[in-house]
Amino acid sequence: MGKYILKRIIGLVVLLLGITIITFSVIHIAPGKPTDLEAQFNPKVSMEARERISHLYGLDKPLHIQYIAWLKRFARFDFGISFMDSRPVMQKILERIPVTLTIELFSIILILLIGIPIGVSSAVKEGGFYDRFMTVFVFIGFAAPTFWLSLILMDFIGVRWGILPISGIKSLEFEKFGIFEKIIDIAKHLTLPVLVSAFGGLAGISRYMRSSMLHVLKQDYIRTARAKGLTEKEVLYKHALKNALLPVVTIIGLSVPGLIGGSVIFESIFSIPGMGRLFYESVMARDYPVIMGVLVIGAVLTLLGNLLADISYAAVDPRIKLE
Amino acid sequence: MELLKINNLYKTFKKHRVCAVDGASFSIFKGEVLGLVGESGCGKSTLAKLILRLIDADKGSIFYKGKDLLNISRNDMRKTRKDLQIIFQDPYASLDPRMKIGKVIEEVYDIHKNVSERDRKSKTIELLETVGLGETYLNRLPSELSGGERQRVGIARALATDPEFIICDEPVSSLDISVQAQILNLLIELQKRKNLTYLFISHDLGVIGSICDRIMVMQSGRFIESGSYEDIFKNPQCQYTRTLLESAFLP
Amino acid sequence: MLLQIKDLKVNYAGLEIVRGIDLDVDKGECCGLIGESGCGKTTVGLSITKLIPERKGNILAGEILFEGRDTLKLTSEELRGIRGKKISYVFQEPFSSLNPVFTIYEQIRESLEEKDNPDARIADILKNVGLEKIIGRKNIYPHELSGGMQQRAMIGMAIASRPDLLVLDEPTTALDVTVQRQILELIMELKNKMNLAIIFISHDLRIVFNIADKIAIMYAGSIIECGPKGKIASNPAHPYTIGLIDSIPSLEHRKKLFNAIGGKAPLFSELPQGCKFYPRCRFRIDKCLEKEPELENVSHGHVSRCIRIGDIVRAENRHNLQA
Amino acid sequence: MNKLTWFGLGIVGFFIIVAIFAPMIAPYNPGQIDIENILTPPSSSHIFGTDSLGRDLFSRMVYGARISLMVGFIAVGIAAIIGIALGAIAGYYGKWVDAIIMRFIDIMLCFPTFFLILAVIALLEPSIINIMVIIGATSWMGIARLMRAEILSLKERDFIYAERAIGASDLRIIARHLIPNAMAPVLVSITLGIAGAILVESGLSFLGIGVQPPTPSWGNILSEGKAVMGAGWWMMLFPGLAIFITVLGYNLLGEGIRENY
Repeated sequence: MGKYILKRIIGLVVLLLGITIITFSVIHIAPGKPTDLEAQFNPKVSMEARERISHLYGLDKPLHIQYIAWLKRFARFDFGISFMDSRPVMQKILERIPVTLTIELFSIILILLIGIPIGVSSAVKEGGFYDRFMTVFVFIGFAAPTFWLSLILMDFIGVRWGILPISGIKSLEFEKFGIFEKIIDIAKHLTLPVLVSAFGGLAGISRYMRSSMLHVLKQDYIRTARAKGLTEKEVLYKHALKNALLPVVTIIGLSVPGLIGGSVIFESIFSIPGMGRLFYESVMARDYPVIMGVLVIGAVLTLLGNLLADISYAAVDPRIKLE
Repeated sequence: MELLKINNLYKTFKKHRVCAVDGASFSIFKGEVLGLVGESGCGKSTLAKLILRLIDADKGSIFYKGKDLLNISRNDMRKTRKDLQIIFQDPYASLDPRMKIGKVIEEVYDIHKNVSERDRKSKTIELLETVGLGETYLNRLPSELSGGERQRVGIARALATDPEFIICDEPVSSLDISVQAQILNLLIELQKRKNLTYLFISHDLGVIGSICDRIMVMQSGRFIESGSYEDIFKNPQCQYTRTLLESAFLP
Repeated sequence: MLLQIKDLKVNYAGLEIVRGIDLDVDKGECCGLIGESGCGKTTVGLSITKLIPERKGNILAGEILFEGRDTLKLTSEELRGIRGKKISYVFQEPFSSLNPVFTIYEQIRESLEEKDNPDARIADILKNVGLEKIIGRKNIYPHELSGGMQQRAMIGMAIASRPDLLVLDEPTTALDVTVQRQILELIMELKNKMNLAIIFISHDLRIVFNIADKIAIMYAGSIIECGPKGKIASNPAHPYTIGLIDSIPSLEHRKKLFNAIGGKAPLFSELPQGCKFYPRCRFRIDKCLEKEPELENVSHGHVSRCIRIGDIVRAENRHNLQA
Repeated sequence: MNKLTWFGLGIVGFFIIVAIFAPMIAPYNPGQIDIENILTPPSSSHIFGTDSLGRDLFSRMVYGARISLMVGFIAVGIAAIIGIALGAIAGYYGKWVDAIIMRFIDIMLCFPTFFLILAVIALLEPSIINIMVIIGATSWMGIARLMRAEILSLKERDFIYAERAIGASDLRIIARHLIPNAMAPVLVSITLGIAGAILVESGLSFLGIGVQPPTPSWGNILSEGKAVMGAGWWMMLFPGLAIFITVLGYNLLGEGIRENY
């Protein structure tokens, strides 16, 4: 087991280095130095800001030296200072991560709780009315753009019927609430974002679960289970389900980048102070340190998601030995 | 006359950490059917691919017409491939599923330019007839053919370069017994008519016994016994060969 | 009579591929069911306890009397009382017939009729099938066993509840020659010890000639010859059987051409009129085309579906097969 | 091909025709401002109504189709070329080449794609060409992995050994036998990729960093719709619906191809 973990960690370090290299090269993607681009494009950023960028990136030195200097700072989680409010970038990001992760966590839970049963029952009742109805629902889930969905929910549920709040995560009189009301208040604010964030994933998981279940139901060991005289329930929900659930674990790991990426959209629409919104604001203001910081942290979160998925897959599937 | 001389051929697959071919040395003589028998995973198919350099050997040498096939350039090797051909076991995997049968044969002529553009079609039809198929198969896809028919296409493709030596790597193992008899008949007739030399690989001692002149018994990468039909079938030396003979249901 | 199949007709993927099968199997009798790929033999085997997947095929007509009761008319509850308890199966691919994510111990325990004190009973079964080495090891998974051992585990599962009938569908085809012999010896040993009736489905005449008491040969969805092994071996009474026997590579017949059957097996969608073997038959006459022949008596207990039984018995240079 | 697939093909075809013949279909010039009827609901003269500058929404939507489909096709074209090439090389040659390419793919897959695209756009001006190149350059990994997996499994099949045995060159084997046989699943992911690219483009334009006004794109029209939420339902309904139906079309078509291969 230890050897496997060690191998994985080495792999992670390589990936992390790769992430930093790509992030660094993204900074230098523009033909000139980021600073020249500034002046010609965005008058808002003053001469003084341009000095700060050159200082931050030591733009005069050769690229690889800049990279190593930047890497050292990155290792100490020092991403420099934000242009907008000159607060340390890391601090700004850390404030925002909990909100995004909570939304993501709840949407993953929602995706699993609803997506898996839909997929399984669609497969079991293959070709029936339920299956066809669910297939149409799934396709709508895939195709509906999250931003359009958010607007519609916002317009109807927020503006017209006023059932749920549609911006921020706390109402104005939040401080006056007791603990219990505070939780209810936050929950009400997060309902729409979680729903929207989960909608696409729900379609994906149920579609995947259905094909995984259909594939398993064609296997020989299902015929053996029936030949043994097991009840249909035992055949489906013991023998088949366990095998069909295996690949779903990896799918959760792989959907983490999509969820984080999606946060940009619904956090901006519902003005939720999360990582996505921070990223959007820093992109609009060309706040490079924050852009790079969030990019790296987003990648690191995905990395952890994948590692979690791999290890849980190995734990669940006996065929994979952690050698 | 000695057609092929193979000496201490080695091949290990890093993935399985097992020695697939562990020092194979033998000769193949012109016009004979040399049998190679052994259970699955003993390295028979690997040896077949090594001899034709379809996969690279770790070390060893294969002499054919005075040249060591392992040390000549890829281009020279491609020219000598005309004389050395192979037929595979699984009729479903040995044909490109998207290619019409006629095209399978014509591609060989296209590669070796041994038949002019004009009469490629007629030559293909003639070849398909020699293996018991016909013109109606030209535009068919492999999925429309039975196992036996697909194996005949595999044989036709091997004959397209007019080779001298053909490796038959378990050519009938995945066919029904009645189809197996048809394909064995075809192979026996072709050998006589075109004076071919076969290296015939199989796990079925009945098939080996009924078609081979000399037989080599292989176990986990090594030859443990070889000799004429009488030596192997009438007085086998090794215990493994005896167990193989007992396990086979020889009538 | 333990099992009587009467005029069984089964539709599979839209085509009638079992076209009226009659087969009797007595207690303790080993009946070989021979046929080349696609002749419908597996479907016959699966029909006995209605294991054919509903969407793929359905049983059109016929009766399957097991101990006097027609299994086709049983409720799913009663059917489960027979599956794995009175009639058990062993399939061709041991690896894919075992559930990869459940231990061997658990899969055998599932097949036990009496659920009390399973450990002793399972140890006993494992001893019976030559798996003493893994007795007591409860966490062994299928992928940790060799092909031969996996098939022994399958056989263990099949005999766990002391069945009366074992349906074996090409149980040794996927195994190496030496392992094949051991498994066949094990099957024979268990047959005698537990007085099992066996239906041995295979495409390989050589194996069945060795172990079966009675042999039925199928072609294009119906039985074309059936009788005691000795009579079929020494006095085959149907051109197809003769062709099969002549196709078996034998040592006295070295380096000579086989007396092989020409042509290829007919597609169920294009079955010819009259005798289905007509297009490939060496002894055919015009009368064969009129209607499909009935099973005629050749001698006591030996029948053949051919109108020229008398004349074809003395086919030239057909070598005899010792029983 | 079942009904759903035909339905998908129908949608895809319809929007391609709309995009090609946009000038003929659009009744007005998409940029023509008309102060008298700002934010008028759908009427006989303006079937989709007008926007906050009085421009005819239907004409802008028709020209928007051209932008969205162009971005979708070219972005996925770029992704397909990179993906197929890298995937085929990694799959066919293996060993260290495969290791490097696969590590590179793993790294690229770590980045939330939308973040990566936003970061790059922040540095370059958001012209349509840049958007297409960026979306293409950050969505090839799926196709590469699929192509690699297909090549790896095909490479071991006997018919590839047979090709070598008859003397076919590496190039002929890759071009004539490996890639064509591997194309089916890749085609599915390309079709779904177009849907994805359209969603990303409209998302960017909606956030104001995609296709810049006055050039019409469904995303930026929807963004204008958000600004007048409550006052102009048609400004929100039509662009969103167009994106939804187009993406649905490509998804259905992609599933259809997957089913019958």
